[in-house]
Amino acid sequence: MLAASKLSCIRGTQTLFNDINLQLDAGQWLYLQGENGAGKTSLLRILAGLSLPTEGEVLWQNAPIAQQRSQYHQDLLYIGHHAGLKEDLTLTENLQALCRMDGLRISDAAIREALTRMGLAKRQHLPARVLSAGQKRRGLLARALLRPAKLWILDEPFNALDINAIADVQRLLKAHLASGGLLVLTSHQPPDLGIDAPGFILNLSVPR
Amino acid sequence: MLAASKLSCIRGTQTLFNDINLQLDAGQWLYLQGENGAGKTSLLRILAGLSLPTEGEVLWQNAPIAQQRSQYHQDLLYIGHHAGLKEDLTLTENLQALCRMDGLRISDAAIREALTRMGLAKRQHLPARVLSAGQKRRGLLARALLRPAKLWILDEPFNALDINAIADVQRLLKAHLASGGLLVLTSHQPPDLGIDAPGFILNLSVPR
Amino acid sequence: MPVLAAYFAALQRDLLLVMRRKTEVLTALFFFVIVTTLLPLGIGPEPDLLRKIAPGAMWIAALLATLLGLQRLFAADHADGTLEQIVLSPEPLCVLVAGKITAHWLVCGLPLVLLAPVIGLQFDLPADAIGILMLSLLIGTPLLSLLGAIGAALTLGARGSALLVSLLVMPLYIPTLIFGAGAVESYIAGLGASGHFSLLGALLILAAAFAPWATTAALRISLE
Amino acid sequence: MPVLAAYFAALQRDLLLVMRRKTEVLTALFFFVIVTTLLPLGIGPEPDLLRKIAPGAMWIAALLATLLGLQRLFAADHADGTLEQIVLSPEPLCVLVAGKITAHWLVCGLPLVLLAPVIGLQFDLPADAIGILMLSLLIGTPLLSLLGAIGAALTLGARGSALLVSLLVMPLYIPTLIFGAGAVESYIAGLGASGHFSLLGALLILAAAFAPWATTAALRISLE
Amino acid sequence: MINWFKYSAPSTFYPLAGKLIPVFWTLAALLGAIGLYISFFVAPTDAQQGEGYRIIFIHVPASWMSMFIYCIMAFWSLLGLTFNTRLSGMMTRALAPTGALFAFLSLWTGALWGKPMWGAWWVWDARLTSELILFFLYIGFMALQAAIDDPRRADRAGALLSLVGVVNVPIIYFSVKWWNTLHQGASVSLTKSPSMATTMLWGMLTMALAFWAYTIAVALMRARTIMLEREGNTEWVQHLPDVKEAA
Ligand code: HEM
Ligand SMILES: Nc1ncnc2c1ncn2[C@@H]1O[C@H](COP(=O)(O)OP(=O)(O)OP(=O)(O)O)[C@@H](O)[C@H]1O
Ligand SMILES: Nc1ncnc2c1ncn2[C@@H]1O[C@H](COP(=O)(O)OP(=O)(O)OP(=O)(O)O)[C@@H](O)[C@H]1O
Ligand SMILES: [Mg+2]
Ligand SMILES: [Mg+2]
Repeated sequence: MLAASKLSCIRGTQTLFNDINLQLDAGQWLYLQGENGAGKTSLLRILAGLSLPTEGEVLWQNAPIAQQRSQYHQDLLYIGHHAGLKEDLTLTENLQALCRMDGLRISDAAIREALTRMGLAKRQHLPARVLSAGQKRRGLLARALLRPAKLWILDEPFNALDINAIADVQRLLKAHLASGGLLVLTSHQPPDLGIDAPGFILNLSVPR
Repeated sequence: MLAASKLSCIRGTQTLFNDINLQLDAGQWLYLQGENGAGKTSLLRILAGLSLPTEGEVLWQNAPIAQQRSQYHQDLLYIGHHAGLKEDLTLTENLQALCRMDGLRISDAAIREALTRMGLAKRQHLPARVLSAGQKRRGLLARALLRPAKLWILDEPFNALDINAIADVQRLLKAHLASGGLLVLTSHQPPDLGIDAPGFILNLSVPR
Repeated sequence: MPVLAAYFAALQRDLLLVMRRKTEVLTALFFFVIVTTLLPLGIGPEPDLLRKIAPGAMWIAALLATLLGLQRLFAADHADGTLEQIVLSPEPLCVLVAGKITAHWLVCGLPLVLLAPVIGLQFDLPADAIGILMLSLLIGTPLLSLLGAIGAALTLGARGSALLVSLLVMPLYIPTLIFGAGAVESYIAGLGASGHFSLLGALLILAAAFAPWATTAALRISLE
Repeated sequence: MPVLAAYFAALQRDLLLVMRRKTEVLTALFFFVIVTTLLPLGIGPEPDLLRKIAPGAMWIAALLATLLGLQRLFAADHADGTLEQIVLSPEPLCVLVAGKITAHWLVCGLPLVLLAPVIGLQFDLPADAIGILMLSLLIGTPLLSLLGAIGAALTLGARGSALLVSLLVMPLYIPTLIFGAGAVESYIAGLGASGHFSLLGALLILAAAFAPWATTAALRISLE
Repeated sequence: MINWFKYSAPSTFYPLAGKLIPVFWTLAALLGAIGLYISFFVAPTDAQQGEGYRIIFIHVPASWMSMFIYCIMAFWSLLGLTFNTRLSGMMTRALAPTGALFAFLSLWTGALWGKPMWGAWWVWDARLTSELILFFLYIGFMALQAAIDDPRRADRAGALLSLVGVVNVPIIYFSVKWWNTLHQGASVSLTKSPSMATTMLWGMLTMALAFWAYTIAVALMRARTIMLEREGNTEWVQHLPDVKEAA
């Protein structure tokens, strides 16, 4: 499904990584490891199509992603370092707007349920501005419950989350894998993705 | 040294906490625990004097902080959720500017050394914009090495850091306590502050 | 039509955002009012002089008011990371961009058109000239929004300084300004304004066809 | 003097930031140039008319150019969290704020003063009037920076839309505009400009004494 | 001696305001009726201006009020910033729309009057211009308050703005005056208007008093609403008879 061939990435004068080849199939995960500045975020953004690799290309279902943007974006859920919420809108409105721009029609009830599952039932009508760091992050992760997407690319999803929320998200990831989804993630807290889900660990090292 | 009497904080219609009394002396730490949205950040900002409590007051060496801002700020190092770096400046310039505005004269060599200790020797002349999330955070924490301050208030200092960096920061915290410093921090990864350093854990719970 | 749905989704989102800060609806308008108020204070209150420069000055004020709103058009979404999500939407980016541009015009352009008569009266313009002025603004302000969006998208990566946007966009605005203000002036001079209007209209059609597309390209470049 | 050191530290930091984006030094200037260039395009090329409105128009352009830079004055530092650190500095906030205001003037005000003669020549102003214009801008632009800073600080928490700053600050700018543009105009009219200058000077002294202080208060309020 | 701090606590102010509001409404209606009667039936038709001049009975009191209200707002703001009372912020906020309304009314009636008198809706006269700027100051104040969500911060920011504004109002007023007189002789001067007959003066005074009563009534009503909004969860609000009934 997701494949990458000969990816390399040069930033400034530094080669972050070179000649990375990947092949990820349904139900498999890829866990990126590496110190701060190793190039994990850079790789995830390349896989998501948000930035271009210096060399190599990313394939989705055997075709380069640049040639099938709409299809690829349909199948992709990317959650990055950013909070990614409009501070003036409530969580409900934020999610509503995102889904509608993705071409989905999601009922208010569905959104309410997703937020409830992320423990935000009481916060759904507050503007995102006043929420705590962790609540914002939870709100954003609620997208994963609303949008059917085969491939999840998550950049440090556990950041700012408390222990309960981390456990919730882990369950979510496992369920996604179990249902045949693909998962690419990075985190400094090693995730527990269940023993039976097959996957890979890719270790990036900091360029010296 | 640091004391708080009858602090309470109301946000919107919610009472985050009520009637909090604190007393922290030299060499002691206070670890704030609580779920996402419990009010940890709000409390830290009040202690730092960045926002006002709804009721109660914060005392530093037995005088309200509002009455001795300059003195209190001299003794205080606060590092919050924010990256807190100018993206266009290099780390060296960022730290230089911060120190000089704090009225300190710090030599370039001292800054270089602090950055080296945080593992950023090779990154000191890059604009902060291109650094990774963890590198930014490390750079900001280098302030702790440059500025003598009795009281450290740190909001999730381990966020975005890799394992090595977390260990480094822990060592830093221990040394600070050992030298008679005070420490208030919150984190979702329980810190190890050494067995002999006396301290308190304050548990905040989310308002329902 | 799913494409239309995406267009309206983007439009509605931006309008909702504006509504949340109720002042923003009014401020483009008041900026317009204030710039035109400064004019007599700067150059003196002689009615004849003012009447003469009013159409041009109002056009320039409209242009500046639009310009100020522009730099928020994408920069805000860029800063909080929502732009990434918009770019990753399966719907055509061009359509979403068009929705955002429409919202910008509804908030920053249309109110100016509606307020123009009041300002025109302050400068003692004759009623029919005011009509022409409104019409020229009605065709011209969408043009300003469309062209400005390209500049706003281009300067994103450069951490969109308001001034840089202005710098890029101003040259593009010049034809609009010349034909827009020219329409009113040549009407007042008794020469008729239809020539100017057809040129303005042609520009608008051209811009409506190409600007969203160019903006999309610029966005992709800025985001790398 | 430690206080002076803090003042220069803040000043130097902001200048360094501007130097990093070399365009920013130039853009206030270019905005000024472009607005004054649009003027003949908007209101027509008659030299007499243009000469008449030139001083006022240049003053308004200078005012708008300053205004555009203003909203970045604190908002940028607020967004990336560095403002918190500035507020937590042991040095008096007032002094740091004064340093930032000075930097704003050096970047957005001073270049306009230096460029004014060129634009003045374009509008065919006589040489001595240009001298008066420069002098009036030299006294007036720091005033604009000082007053503007209050507005910039007040709108911080309000997700500082550029337009809101303008709305708050414009009324405060009016006396400066009147005396500044008035100085040139009454000089040209043969009435002498010394009255205007002494008023401008008095305003400047007043503002220099109180504006940094009011700005500091506003900052503290905005950050709560 | 009256304990002012006691009355500035919302919990005491709320019921007090509740009692005062009907009083001021009645006063406003009575005075308004008398004022209108004087202006339409008692005051004689003007020799030069015909019946149109009667707009003065709205125009002048409205202009007065617009200026007064700004000063009162500044006064409350000063109180608020020095004593940190919650009430003053609410009062300032409650007064602003009324002030803006009167400024607008002054502009509107003036413009309506200007067309027959001067042949133009608007001239750039000093007094007109400074009234317009005053209107902008009001708008700026309200825009700022609306743009800040935290009510306490909005109050304090608004207080600072209105103080800065009130320092500037005289500066603005005199600069505008000077600007105008330097450029042209007073082609239109309001002070040259016919010397006022005593009845006219009475009419205007009565109308001004009516506007005062109206302002107070409306401001108290708004302040009460703001109070309920802000203090909805406090004990004294929960114990209000109206709130208890609703629950
Ligand atoms: C939009 C246009 C106008 C505005 C903004 C305006 C504004 C004002 C203001 C602010 C005042 C109060 C001044 C004071 O008491 O010191 C005032 C008073 C007055 N206005 Fe107007 N005015 C306008 C048009 C007119 C017109 C057209 C007339 C009639 C020719 C007029 C006649 C008067 C008179 C007679 C007074 C009372 C003068 C006095 O007591 O000193 N105004 N106006
Ligand atoms: N222009 C440049 N010149 C030199 N180095 C650069 C440049 N741009 C980026 N880099 C380096 O590239 C790396 C980017 O790392 P990236 O953000 O992908 O790291 P990461 O693995 O996600 O780290 P973290 O765990 O901290 O999030 C950093 O080491 C950064 O210093
Ligand atoms: N205006 C408001 N109305 C209602 N609730 C509010 C308002 N402002 C803030 N809150 C609530 O106050 C809390 C603020 O929490 P704070 O940021 O202090 O949390 P935290 O303990 O630091 O959480 P985290 O671990 O996620 O960083 C949140 O629960 C937020 O929803
Ligand atoms: Mg990263
Ligand atoms: Mg927090």
